[in-house]
Amino acid sequence: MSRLDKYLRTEVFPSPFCAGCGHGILMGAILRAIDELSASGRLDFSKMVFVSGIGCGAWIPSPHFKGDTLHTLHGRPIAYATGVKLARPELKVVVISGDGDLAAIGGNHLIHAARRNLPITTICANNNIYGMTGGQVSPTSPENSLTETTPLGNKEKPFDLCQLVKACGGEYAARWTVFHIKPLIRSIARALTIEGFSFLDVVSPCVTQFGRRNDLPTIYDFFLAIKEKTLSYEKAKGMKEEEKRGKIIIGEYD
Amino acid sequence: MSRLDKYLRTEVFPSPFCAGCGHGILMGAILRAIDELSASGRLDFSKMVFVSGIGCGAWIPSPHFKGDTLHTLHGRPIAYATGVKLARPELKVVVISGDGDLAAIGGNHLIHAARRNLPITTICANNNIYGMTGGQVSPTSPENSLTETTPLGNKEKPFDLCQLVKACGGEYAARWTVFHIKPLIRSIARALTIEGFSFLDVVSPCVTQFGRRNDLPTIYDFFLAIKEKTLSYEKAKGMKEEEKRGKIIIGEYD
Amino acid sequence: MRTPLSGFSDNCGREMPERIKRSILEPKRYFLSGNIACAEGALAAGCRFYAGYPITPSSEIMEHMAKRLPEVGGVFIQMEDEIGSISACIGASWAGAKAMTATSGPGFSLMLEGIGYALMTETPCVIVDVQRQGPATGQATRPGQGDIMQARWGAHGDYRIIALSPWSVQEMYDLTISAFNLSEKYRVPVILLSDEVVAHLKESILIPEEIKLFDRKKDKGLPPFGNDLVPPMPTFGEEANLLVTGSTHNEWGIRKVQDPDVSEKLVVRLCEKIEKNKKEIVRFETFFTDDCEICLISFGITARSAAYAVSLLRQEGIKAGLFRPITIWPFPEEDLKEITTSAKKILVCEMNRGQIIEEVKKILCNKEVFGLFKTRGEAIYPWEIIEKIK
Amino acid sequence: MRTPLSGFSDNCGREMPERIKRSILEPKRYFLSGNIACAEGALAAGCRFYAGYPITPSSEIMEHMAKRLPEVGGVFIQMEDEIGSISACIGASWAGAKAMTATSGPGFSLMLEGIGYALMTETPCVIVDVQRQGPATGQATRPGQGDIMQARWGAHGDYRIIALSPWSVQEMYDLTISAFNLSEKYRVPVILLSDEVVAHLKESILIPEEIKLFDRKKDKGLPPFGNDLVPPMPTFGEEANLLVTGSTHNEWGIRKVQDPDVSEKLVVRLCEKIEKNKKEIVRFETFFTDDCEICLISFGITARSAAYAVSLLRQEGIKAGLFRPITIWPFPEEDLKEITTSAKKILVCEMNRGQIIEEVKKILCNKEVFGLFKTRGEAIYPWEIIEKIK
Amino acid sequence: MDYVRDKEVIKMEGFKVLIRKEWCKGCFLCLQICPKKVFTRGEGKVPEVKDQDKCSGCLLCELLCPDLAITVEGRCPRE
Amino acid sequence: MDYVRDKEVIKMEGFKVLIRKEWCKGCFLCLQICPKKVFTRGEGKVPEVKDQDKCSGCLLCELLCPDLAITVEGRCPRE
Amino acid sequence: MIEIKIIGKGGQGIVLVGEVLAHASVLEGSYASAIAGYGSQARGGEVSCDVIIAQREILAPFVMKPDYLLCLSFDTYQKNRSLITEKTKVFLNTENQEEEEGHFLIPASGIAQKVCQNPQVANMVMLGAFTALTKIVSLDSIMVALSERMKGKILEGNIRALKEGYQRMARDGCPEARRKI
Amino acid sequence: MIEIKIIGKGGQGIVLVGEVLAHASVLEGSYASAIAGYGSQARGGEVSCDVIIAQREILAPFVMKPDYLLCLSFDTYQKNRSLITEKTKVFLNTENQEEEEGHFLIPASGIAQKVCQNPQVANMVMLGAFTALTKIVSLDSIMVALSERMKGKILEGNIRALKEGYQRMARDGCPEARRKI
Ligand SMILES: Cc1ncc(C[n+]2csc(CCOP(=O)(O)OP(=O)(O)O)c2C)c(N)n1
Ligand SMILES: Cc1ncc(C[n+]2csc(CCOP(=O)(O)OP(=O)(O)O)c2C)c(N)n1
Ligand code: SF4
Ligand code: SF4
Ligand code: SF4
Ligand code: SF4
Ligand code: SF4
Ligand code: SF4
Ligand SMILES: [Mg+2]
Ligand SMILES: [Mg+2]
Repeated sequence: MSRLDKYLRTEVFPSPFCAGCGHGILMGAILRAIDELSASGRLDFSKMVFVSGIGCGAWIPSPHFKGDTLHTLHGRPIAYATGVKLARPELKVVVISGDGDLAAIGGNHLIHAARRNLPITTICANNNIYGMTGGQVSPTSPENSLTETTPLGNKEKPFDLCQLVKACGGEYAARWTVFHIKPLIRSIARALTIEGFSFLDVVSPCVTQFGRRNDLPTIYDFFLAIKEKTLSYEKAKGMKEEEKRGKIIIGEYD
Repeated sequence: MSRLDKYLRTEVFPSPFCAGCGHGILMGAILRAIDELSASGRLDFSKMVFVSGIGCGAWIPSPHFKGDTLHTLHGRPIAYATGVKLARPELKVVVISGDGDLAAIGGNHLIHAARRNLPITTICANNNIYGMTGGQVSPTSPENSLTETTPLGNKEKPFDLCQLVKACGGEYAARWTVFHIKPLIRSIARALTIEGFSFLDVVSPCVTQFGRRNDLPTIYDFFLAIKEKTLSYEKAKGMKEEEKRGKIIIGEYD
Repeated sequence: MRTPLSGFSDNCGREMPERIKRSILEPKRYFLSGNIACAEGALAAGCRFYAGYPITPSSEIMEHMAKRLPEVGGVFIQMEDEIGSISACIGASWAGAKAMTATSGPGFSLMLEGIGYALMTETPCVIVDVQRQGPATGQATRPGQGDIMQARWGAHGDYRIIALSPWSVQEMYDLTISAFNLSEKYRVPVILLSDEVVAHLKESILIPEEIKLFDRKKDKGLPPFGNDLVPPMPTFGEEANLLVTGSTHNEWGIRKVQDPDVSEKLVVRLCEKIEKNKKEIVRFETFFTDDCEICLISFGITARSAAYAVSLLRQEGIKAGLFRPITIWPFPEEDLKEITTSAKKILVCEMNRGQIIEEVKKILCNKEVFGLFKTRGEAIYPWEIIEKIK
Repeated sequence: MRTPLSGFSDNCGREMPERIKRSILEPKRYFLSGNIACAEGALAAGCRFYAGYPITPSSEIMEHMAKRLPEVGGVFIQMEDEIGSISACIGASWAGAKAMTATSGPGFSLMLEGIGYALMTETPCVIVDVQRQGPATGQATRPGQGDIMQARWGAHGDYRIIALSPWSVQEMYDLTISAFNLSEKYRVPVILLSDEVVAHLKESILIPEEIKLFDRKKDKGLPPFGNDLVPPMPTFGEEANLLVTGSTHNEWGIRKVQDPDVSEKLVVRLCEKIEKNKKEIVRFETFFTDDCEICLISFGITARSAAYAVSLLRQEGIKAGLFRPITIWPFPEEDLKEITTSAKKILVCEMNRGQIIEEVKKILCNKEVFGLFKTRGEAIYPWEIIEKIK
Repeated sequence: MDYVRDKEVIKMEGFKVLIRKEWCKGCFLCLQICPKKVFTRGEGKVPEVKDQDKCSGCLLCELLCPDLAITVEGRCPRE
Repeated sequence: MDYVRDKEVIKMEGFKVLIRKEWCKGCFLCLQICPKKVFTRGEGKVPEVKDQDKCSGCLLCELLCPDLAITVEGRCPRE
Repeated sequence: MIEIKIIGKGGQGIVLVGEVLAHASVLEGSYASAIAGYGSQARGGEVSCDVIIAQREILAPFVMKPDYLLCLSFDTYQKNRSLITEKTKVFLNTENQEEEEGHFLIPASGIAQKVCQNPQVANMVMLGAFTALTKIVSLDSIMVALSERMKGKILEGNIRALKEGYQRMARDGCPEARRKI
Repeated sequence: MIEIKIIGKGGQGIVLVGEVLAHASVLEGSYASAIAGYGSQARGGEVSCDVIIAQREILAPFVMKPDYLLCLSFDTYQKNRSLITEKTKVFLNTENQEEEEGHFLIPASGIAQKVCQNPQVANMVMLGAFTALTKIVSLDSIMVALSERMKGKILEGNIRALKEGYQRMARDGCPEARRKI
């Protein structure tokens, strides 16, 4: 029925995500970008491999995508993807996983893949928290946010993952929220056609674990809040650290 | 006899380093910076802990420094240092280890310590190779350099570790070669007095494993070659990627 | 420390008391989950440093520590991964803190190199492994007892370790305290091998008025890595000029990686400090073993099903008994041999495909040893044991 | 494949031949080190992917692969660590390549979670552990045999694994090929448990004209994770819509983490595919065991000292024999039992503090089993064995 | 399908908004964000299409539905 | 000691350059970099101090010796 | 020793009932254990809670032969009939189910919906009714246990439902119950 | 089976001698093994190489009772006298040591220094002399084995020293040798 059914194992739906989980929106965005590229013959879904780690975000491709999926260990999808890509360079390898997976335990593989400019696309389903394990702080949790392991608010600064990837030499890095759906799809499509390492940091609301603790109980609350929090990369360039604090910088990094 | 004897376990000398190893120069530079700060009462050697990983660089403090040293596992010194520092914040914790240790296997701890702006000083004894294990490529090996695992020349791009640390939010990052001995000592002393995460990337020749394979058989050959290769951070700022390629950018990053 | 179950004879009195301390929690009966009891036990034992990484089914320990440690002046940090967590704990231990981390199978696998380092450097610390069903990611929310042998053999090289197996919420509290005491006493990482059932089970638990604590000897001037079986362990920042290394080292911590004698001496001592103190360390519990014809051997939550099964079998006149190792490592070898003299059959019940049975077969090789294994991600229930026996 | 030592009866013929391939190296006698022979064996077996991280005493394997793989159209990558290395190998294996990594104790400890994943996902790959003296960093350049039990039990959860122990340069070549064959045949990671001595020893080695190779079945359309004991394994990019996961899964790879039946079925099958094929897998060698009164049990380099000791003891009229497991895991249990019927005493020689002896005690519990252990970072020499016996 | 290049879309009448109820989890984002107020809360746990005629074919609901439960038919493909 | 603030150094005569021979590994960097050519290769495997009088007290040899084997005495401390 | 099993579907607050019950009896000096069980489907799957209350330490915390079976949903009740033995007293959340011999039919969902305007609190109505009918623990203890788990409006709503269930049974007896305790 | 042990100090090329010797005998159809041993001190410590040459597969590659003991340094020789049995033939790199009954005193360092102008190649002089005196392998095989390990100038220098050692002994016999083979 849906336009995306051809890419889906429809039998496993509805997805296991909570009602209003942003990861579902991202799932759609990824498939739409693929659909668009396929339509113009720039991509062949059957020659794609989707690699993910452990976490809610890692469930986006596995088992939902009706293609080759490799659901690996927590933190390791990029390392597995490295093996897949090097052994079969003709395959398009896409890593889809959470912020905890890619930036906490998996941070080393991320920076090394970026340094090598490994020709894979990595999509971080970034909900600023550990969703699956019950809402602990992640390295992208905003300062002062409440989580299960920061009962008094997060005192650490979050990563700017796009900046990190660029600093390592990654070819392409961009950030969008799932609500910036059209630029997001466009950006994913661009990332998928890049020759080197391409990275997308996609802010994706976790209503259950992040929202519940931070006064954002529904996806619509995020929708309203995030609009105010975003700042375009171009604008942010000229701004001071202080001004950018707590803001979500969206756009393609250079 | 030497001015530094009070900081040394003189009984373990001569050091196990090869003749002409840059790590020995760095060892002296670190102790001189400490000596200078101690002289002015800004540091107390007996309240310092030196943490290192595995590698030739990791041997700089252990067992040579007559103080508390924690010679840990390969790649992990920063994580151990995190525990030491948090448990006893009054101690000055200094990590000294190699490029392979800190940037290859230990890369994740490095970026997370920088992100947390953990108040420790990390000194990377960067010889652009795995010295101890016999000359394999490291994530800081220059492009095209010959190593035991890149018999046709290194095809990967090296990290700019200072840029990486800054991109993560580390407070202070600077690079020098061991031949820039005076600014190096000054910079180490500065790093040791910084409140947040301070990082020094110190280019230190490995004559045996890097030099032998890359036409730099003695430390003096490095001395001559490095002088030409360095570029000040200020100058580099305005330059294009192409121009900076293969250059060693020295100075304090901002 | 625990209220002994009636009908049980246990040897829990073997603890080495040193310092009597008042409990942190008001002494009374509580209704807590195993994970919370474990965290409270750690606090009571003097744990003031926790570094960890979330993983089901252990996360509540960490979350409780995140809340409670700042309240008692301790330090909590969520590290970037489990390798970082065990590393930070070892660092904190040398800085003088009693340190703990908790995890489950996948994280435990990642910690093994670090645990080996703690063994080699004789660093006290407590690692809780709340076992879930493996291998790999397996059934993340469901119980298993598949890391028993891993706790003994998981790190490379030779060593002996201490691992305790709690079977109740009360023991999650009590044995966490014991784990710290044993760790401090023998300068060895101690593993609390729990499982998802005991961790999430909620039960009545008695917080006692006082608990017995043991703190490491900190004497300076003596070699910190020899000559005593368990040498003293000074702390960083106190002018002991400590040399701590995971390389083969002499009694002062100087690396000696080419010297066969130094290596032999060190590795042998690391093993002997546990082996020679085995009698002091080993704990177990027996239940109707005096005259038993069939002796069950089980531990953790499975042992409770076994105990219940035994009590029901006895009602039917079947002479069943239960031997429950509390220290899984070192395994109470001699005691088992002695206690099972009357038994003809031995049934080992465990939530895995046969791990402790390997140990039992070695010890009781002349008896008929058989196993009840289950890797369904469910506890072994009393009726399953009864069925197996009948 | 190997020239049997005269006086030895061995059961090496049990290999499952499938494809006969000409050697890559010109067939003749060479003088090589064990590490180089291992790398060449891998190439001969069809290995076309190597991901690794340097560590003494295994690095030469990696260095040789770095040089040779590009020559034969393969891929070499030095990863950021050992976790990355095993991960990349597993990824490459699903992309259709025969993949290998080599390491030593510390790296092996780090790989355990990944090895567990390979077990759970039934991914063929070969892991070489060139053992050095542990624990921890230990004596990095000196030999040990301390990772024997780790290879069996090191990852969390339940599984069965295959581990081979080469005792010569020739076997570093031959058994590397066997490791790939077994790995492909049973869809299981296979561990080559070498040691520093065999790795760095240089010896004459015969590269044969032809070798026998086994390649995984790649059939599409059948469930890749059931119902056969060893299901077929299609490759990425070939429209098999593969679902590979380390979570508990059904025969199509669909995650089923709450279903006890699925879990039981999967874990049992993972164990049974090794257990039920044990006869096919197990390999060992005997030396004067027919009438021996004292039977030595040893493996790897230590077994060579033992064999020599036996030959000298025989000259003195002492009825000694040697049983050498070539597959350490699964351990040749039944064969050992059979072969040692005449022996009264059993001496287990190993470069550790007693690991395989645990297995032997279980199997031969009615015999007098004693051990010669050494953790000096030196090989056990023939004269030490002779001395122990006398 | 071209999901993003809005300008190329040929405006049509009569869009059909379909909800796959078995997939919908009732987050009500569609209802909250539809610029044309096409959805209503309905009786059950999932929204209902009320004013289909008002639909402008902006696709927002389809693109943002976290459960891939909405299809807007009649939206003109690019080619 | 102030190793780096050159300007504050009070120029002195009669520096004494000492090599701790047991620590020196004979890399000869000192010899190669000494601006005043104070060192000579000598007979053995380690350099020797030839023209001590020429020494300017620049400390380069001491600071760069990879084996902490050189001490230049007479260099005036800051305080 | 009293064995109680509470069963129902995900989202019905099964585990809460069990834990509060066990906790309340601990407050009254008993030993008690509560252990949750989750069925195969994550979504809307079966949830159960085994509660054991005893005067000495509890061996296995698993309910083998329940003395009391509380069923929050009829579906799960039907799937779990095998649990029922002669001694089992069944409390069924239902209004218009066919009569079952010897069962207590508690209109918990109905009361929650109609009286409390909140279908979510049917579990509390059930718990209240169970407390009133069995008197295993006092309502006060239940309320203390409950108040350690929630606060504010939510607590109030739960207590209201609890009392509603309790008082109905205490006052009217259980009209739907076919058997007295 | 011939057991040969070569001993000396780090940097003297002990292992090279052993490996070349073993390799050469493999080239001639024998079985051979060579295994390096390093003593306690990394720097200037003792180095040894055990070589076994046989006509069938070699059991233990460790030299127990050497048939030949090649000593590149007098120090290590003195420390390792216990290795010498009645059957052991000792080749000692020395010129002016006191005479030892039954030893071959080869002035390898002297020849390396004086004739080859390179003290580094004393090991090759020794190997050449050993080859000439024992004829266990041919000089040609030694040269082939050597040429697989090095090339260019270094190879030339080594071969020169090898030949020098070989020819001296082949031509003059071993003047310092107190015993003929
Ligand atoms: C080695 C290991 N450590 C910890 C875990 C537990 N774990 C599972 S998912 C997860 C975090 C998930 O967070 P994220 O990657 O941000 O994904 P999300 O669920 O938020 O989408 C953790 C810590 C694990 N499975 N393996
Ligand atoms: C887990 C682990 N992997 C690998 C090694 C082997 N190892 C020891 S030192 C080293 C690299 C050293 O390189 P670097 O850190 O750059 O120090 P250097 O010797 O160059 O100063 C490696 C790979 C180890 N000890 N532990
Ligand atoms: S827990 Fe958060 S991330 Fe996970 S499915 Fe629910 S809303 Fe999504
Ligand atoms: S190998 Fe390189 S880094 Fe190591 S001591 Fe020698 S020169 Fe220094
Ligand atoms: S957005 Fe999708 S899941 Fe949410 S209510 Fe609308 S149709 Fe249902
Ligand atoms: S397409 Fe746009 S207007 Fe039509 S229902 Fe969806 S959101 Fe509303
Ligand atoms: S620089 Fe130092 S080590 Fe090098 S030759 Fe001079 S004194 Fe010796
Ligand atoms: S101090 Fe300067 S001038 Fe004097 S010897 Fe050293 S390098 Fe030469
Ligand atoms: Mg997340
Ligand atoms: Mg290095």
